[in-house]
Amino acid sequence: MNTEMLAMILAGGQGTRLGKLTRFTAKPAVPFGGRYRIIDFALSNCSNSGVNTVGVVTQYQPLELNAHIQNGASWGLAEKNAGVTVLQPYASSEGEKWFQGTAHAIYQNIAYIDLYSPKYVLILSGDHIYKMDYEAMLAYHKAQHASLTVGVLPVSMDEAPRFGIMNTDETNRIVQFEEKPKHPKSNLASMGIYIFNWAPLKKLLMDSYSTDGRMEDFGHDVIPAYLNRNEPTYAYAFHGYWKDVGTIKSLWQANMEFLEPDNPLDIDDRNWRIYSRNDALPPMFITETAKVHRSMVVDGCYVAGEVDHSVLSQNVKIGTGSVIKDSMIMPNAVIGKNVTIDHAIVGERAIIGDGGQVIGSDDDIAVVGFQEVLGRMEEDK
Amino acid sequence: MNTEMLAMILAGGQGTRLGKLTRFTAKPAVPFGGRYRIIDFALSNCSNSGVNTVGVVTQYQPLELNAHIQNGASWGLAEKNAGVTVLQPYASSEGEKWFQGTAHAIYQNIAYIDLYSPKYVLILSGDHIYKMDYEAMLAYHKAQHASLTVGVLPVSMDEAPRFGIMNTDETNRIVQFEEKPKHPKSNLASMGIYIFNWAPLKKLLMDSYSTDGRMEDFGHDVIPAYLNRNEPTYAYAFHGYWKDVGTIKSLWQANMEFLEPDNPLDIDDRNWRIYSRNDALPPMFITETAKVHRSMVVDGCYVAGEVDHSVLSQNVKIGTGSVIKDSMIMPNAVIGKNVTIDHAIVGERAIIGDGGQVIGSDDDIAVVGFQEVLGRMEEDK
Amino acid sequence: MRESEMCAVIDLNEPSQDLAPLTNERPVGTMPFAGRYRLVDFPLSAISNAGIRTAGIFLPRSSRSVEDHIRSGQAWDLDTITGGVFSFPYVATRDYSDPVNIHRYYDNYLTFLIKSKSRYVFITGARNVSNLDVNALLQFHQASPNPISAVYRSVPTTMADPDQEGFVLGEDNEVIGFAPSHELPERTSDHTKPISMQMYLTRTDYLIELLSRVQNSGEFTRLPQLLHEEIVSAQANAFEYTGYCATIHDIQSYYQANMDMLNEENFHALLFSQRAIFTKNKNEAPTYFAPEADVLGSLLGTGGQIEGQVRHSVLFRNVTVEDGAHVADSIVMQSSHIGKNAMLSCVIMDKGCIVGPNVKLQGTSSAPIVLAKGTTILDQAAAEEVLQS
Amino acid sequence: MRESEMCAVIDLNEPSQDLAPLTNERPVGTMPFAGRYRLVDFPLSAISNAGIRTAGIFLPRSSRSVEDHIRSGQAWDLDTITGGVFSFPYVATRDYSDPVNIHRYYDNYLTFLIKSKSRYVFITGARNVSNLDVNALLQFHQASPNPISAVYRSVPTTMADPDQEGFVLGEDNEVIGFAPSHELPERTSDHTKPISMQMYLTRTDYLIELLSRVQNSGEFTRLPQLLHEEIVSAQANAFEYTGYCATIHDIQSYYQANMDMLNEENFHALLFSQRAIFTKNKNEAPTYFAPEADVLGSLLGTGGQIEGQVRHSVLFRNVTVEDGAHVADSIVMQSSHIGKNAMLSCVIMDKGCIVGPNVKLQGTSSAPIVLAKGTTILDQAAAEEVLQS
Repeated sequence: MNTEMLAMILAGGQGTRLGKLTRFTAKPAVPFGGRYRIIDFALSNCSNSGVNTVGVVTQYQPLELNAHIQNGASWGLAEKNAGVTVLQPYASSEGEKWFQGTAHAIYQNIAYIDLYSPKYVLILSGDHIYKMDYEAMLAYHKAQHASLTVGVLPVSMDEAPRFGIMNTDETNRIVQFEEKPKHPKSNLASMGIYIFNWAPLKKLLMDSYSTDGRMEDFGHDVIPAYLNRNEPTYAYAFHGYWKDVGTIKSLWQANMEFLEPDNPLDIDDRNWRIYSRNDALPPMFITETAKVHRSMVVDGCYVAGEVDHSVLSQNVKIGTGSVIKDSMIMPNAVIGKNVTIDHAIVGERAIIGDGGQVIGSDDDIAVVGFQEVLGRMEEDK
Repeated sequence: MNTEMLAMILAGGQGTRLGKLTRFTAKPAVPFGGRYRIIDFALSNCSNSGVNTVGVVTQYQPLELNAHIQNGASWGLAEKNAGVTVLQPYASSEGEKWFQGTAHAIYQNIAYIDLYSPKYVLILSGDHIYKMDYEAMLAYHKAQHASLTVGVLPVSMDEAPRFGIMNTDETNRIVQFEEKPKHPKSNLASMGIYIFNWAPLKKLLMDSYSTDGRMEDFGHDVIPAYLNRNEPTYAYAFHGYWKDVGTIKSLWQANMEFLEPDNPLDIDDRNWRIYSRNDALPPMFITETAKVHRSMVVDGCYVAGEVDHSVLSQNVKIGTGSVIKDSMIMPNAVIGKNVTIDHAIVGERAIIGDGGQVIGSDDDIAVVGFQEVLGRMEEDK
Repeated sequence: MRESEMCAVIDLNEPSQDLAPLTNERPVGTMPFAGRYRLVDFPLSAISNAGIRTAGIFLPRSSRSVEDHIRSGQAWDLDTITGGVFSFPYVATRDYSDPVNIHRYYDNYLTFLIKSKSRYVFITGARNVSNLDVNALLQFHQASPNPISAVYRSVPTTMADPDQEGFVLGEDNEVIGFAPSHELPERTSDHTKPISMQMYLTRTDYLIELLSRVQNSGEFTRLPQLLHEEIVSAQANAFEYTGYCATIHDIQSYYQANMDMLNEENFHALLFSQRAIFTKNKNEAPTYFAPEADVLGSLLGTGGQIEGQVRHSVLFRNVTVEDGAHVADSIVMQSSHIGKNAMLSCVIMDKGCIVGPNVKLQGTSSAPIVLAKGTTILDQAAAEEVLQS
Repeated sequence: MRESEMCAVIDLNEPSQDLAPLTNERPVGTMPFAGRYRLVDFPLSAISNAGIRTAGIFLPRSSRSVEDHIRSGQAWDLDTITGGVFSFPYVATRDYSDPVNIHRYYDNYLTFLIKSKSRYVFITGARNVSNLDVNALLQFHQASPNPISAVYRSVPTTMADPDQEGFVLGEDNEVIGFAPSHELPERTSDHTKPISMQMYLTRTDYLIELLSRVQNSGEFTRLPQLLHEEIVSAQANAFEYTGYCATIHDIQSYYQANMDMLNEENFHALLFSQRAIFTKNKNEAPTYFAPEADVLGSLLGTGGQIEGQVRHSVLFRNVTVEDGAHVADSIVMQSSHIGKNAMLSCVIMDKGCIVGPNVKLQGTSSAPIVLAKGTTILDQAAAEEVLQS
């Protein structure tokens, strides 16, 4: 087997900042935009970029993520000598292997990567919403004769202190990396997307673990080492829509932005589709008592109430007299009658009983957790 | 989702008794009979018995096992709301989960099992060679109104002290379980195959882990507890060919038995096929200098030497002048010229250089490990 | 092995002339239905839900749409190594005075039945839209005395189409004859008549023997006719199906069945029961309801863009309803586009139709206007032209 | 998106009359080859190895064996969501004086090409058995001046079939004409002639335009003929294929190509190269060599039972050679059975043939005996009968 570039999606995070939404699932399996889960974006980008061998590294509550990914066929990634492999911790004759950081997770999966003898390894995060052509980034990587290319996003100088910032020379070569600099010298924020030449990265990791200098994290350990050793390390600027949805606030915001008709994510673009697993669901049913505006609705929804500026996911039920406003409702949630939901995220399989109220604000998004039950339903045939 | 009976295959063992053959792979992924891996028997039995939801529990070197199983389609087990899921250790908000024993492995995967709400759970081992109809065993379990049915094999009284022995009353109800009794009262050896009613088993496991009485192992903890509590526990006798291939000797023996024309395993029976993953390989090539007798040969083999009473697996090459006798050669092994192999198992991707000798005896089977290289090849176009 | 307990034959050669122009390029079996489905999804899902993994599809003349839809059969678990979809080419126009063709006709069925290695075979078409529990039918059959079972439903006399064929039932509820509905006696208990659903279940070896017998006789009788005769002569056990069912035989019945799905009870009975209806999957974005969207009492597929008013209609995927448009009591198939301020009432738009701004099309529920696939109507003059042709 | 860089058209309408009875129920494209394959596996694997995920298969008259073999296309990764196998029904016997049929003929190709959204299209048949690197052809095409490229191989003059068609090449290696091999000038440098492999590569939009032009002209020219004319008028770039290739056009060439695979060099070049040949998978047990088995210089499939002597032969899967039987220089297809002490030499047995004990069948390498599918010869008298018929 021989694959030019293999992708490793780091989907291991527990996503504690997403609180109740990730108590029983890994962050990349969190629903987004009515029809998707967060990891669909990275997987679809891989598929559309012709990267058809993908390892998904996870160690936290993998059941739903596994059931979602299956063999990768939903993203066109189930080919012979390629495909999606979910990589979990395992025991070897040297002992049990947990992942201690981004770079350590790659180190622990060297045997998997070597199965495909890739020339390049693309490192991705499983919790970003964006559309990006990794093939174009690889072409850039080759043109620069780089050993490492880092995907960067130009941000405003105001925001720059919140990010890892890459300072580059006039050829885009990275000369310095600063984690959350108080006085940033550049506005190029690391997206956590890397293309490495596999051979030198593998050597670096193996050397580091055979000595004391363990490289656990790409940002903290590996990039500084590359700069130190004067490895050709370049920045590749991405200019499209990109959102880290690692917090309740940013997840809510990204869903609200998704509702904008001119959202730069352009989900309808048939030349860069976002794929997802498809369930067998009936079409959406909008009853005689419904009102739906400025909203996204999908298969399996049953809407008898009012939905305004909100995202409804698959199989959501909204009872009569209820009002859903500026909210994101996750799959299989059931909202009773005369419920008010405003500035909220309602988790998968949650149940909001009749007359319930879930009201947040711009600064404090209300959250109902996975399978959480609030109040009770009236008897109803 | 609702599945009547779900199977859990315990494939976690490192198989240390198989030594060099399992250094880089889990025991159930060890090749058998030229075309198969050990776990193919349990998976094919499930498929043929109509058990189409299967969890494979593993924690040791899962890469090859994962690549072999993929989505289960090779065994007809890739249906909607069913299928094969490889279950590895993972972290939850309560901490990291390794499997400490057979019953503990089930306990750790309760969330997976509950996805399918099965009425019955079938527990299997991934390292036995046999053909068994689990549907018939389930029918027996129901007819007896059992809470637990244990698959047992009648062995000779001489052998009985080597096994876990079930003592039964005249209705086949198990009244006593003795682990390797010096003076056995019965010849019914446990095969490590159980059908449990899921609800009471789940309760027992959860109760045991919420107190101090942790149930780690089925034989050691769970069966005694069932007998103590007077749960209806029955023995179901199996009368066909059955072989535990947990040691080098027994693995070699099972392969030699596989060569017997009247082998009771009856691999050719088209009503109970043993499925496996199929690779794209050319037909076997038997050259002008070959001699092949009393042997099994498969796709991708190239035979220029003599093969007598041996099993050749996929893509094995045997050079001119070599003699392979009473041996099992695993996939992708390359045997040079003028090599002698006798009473041996040659591991996957091993290379035996020209003139090499690998000679064992009935009592001491010689083993060449996975990817092991002995000697070197002459230059050859 | 459960997989081979039953196999299924789906015969898509069903009368379609009264459904033109919707059936110009497709058989009845691939007509779009209820915003998401094709009619053949119902028999395919019924057999899938019953654990059947081997199906023979007897193709109609326009087979492209059938093959495009079913493909490997994966959506219905019909792509496993132990089963599969086997399609048989259209044969109806061959010359059946030629003994070779007669022989081949039966051989197609026999080959499939023998290869299926099944004990029972379920035979159905696609035009009777229903959600049948095939396992219940099997259990009924196994408990019944006669070698073949036939499915019917009880239709209130007032609702029965006079030409639809029904069963004359004997004392033990066995089929003793056929008659068009208007000739059948009403069952006094509930004022209904037993109408055939053209679905049958029998032992595979029984059907093999029947087909071989006819094949060797040299006579030529098509399978539907053969079964027709057989269920009377063998006094088939009559199995009553009690769920929602509609027979799609003309534009009016097709229109009505779609409108039926806007009734919640029918919708749940057919589409949201224990036995899910599976269909070919499509990756579409969610449907966007614009600020001025006003949708009531309707079914919608994904990928839509709704800016106007929609009332009591069925919209398939990727439909655009522009600002100010009104769509009422209509069926709008995939990728159709309705322009600004257009007014549609009782219209059936096939796939990829375009109605321009301000165009008015007003049908009636008994005679809906039908736009054939790809029709483009840019202004009212064009509309008049289309309506008159 | 790499997936849509290229699509492929495989046209299985190839001359088969000289291959009877092996082609009685199958086209050339599904003839079994080399103990494991069907001829169509070679073009399918070539496109799969080049990353092509969208293929149009133009079906021949007997399409059952093609559909049974290809199914969803999974074995060649042709079942992904971004691609697929699209099969087009047999159309050769339609009446092409009817403008509707002419229009449809081109529509089939055009629909496929437009839906493929590809930049390039590779067009091939199945009878030229080879292991072509389609990506190398694409690179060659992209670096060449003319809008279409055509593949040829150099055949030594002494080996060239006089009727096979070759290229007349211009100074820059462009195709300027066609001629049967015997009329072609020999290339003096290596005493070979450039023989056409009937494989082409062109831009998809170029082919779409060509087909639309012909469609609109109202004239009828089949695609192979059209390409034939086009590569001369467009002066196609000629791409030389240098690997193993055999053209299967009659029994003798079919027999010889199989025998060629017993030569290790050919075997490795065609079947064991970097570009693997994929085929439909079958679960078979290993082949058992009994104590008295005596096999030399042969290829064997799995599932076999070998008790007798096999020399220089090609055996497919599930073949039984009983004790004392001798099989030499023969091709024995799937599920055939050779009885005790039977003697076969230069015989081609199609699938499921049975040769009884002690039967002797002796062909020659230039005129092998061919047993049609399912032939049973229980004794020598029956053998004589078969040979004389």
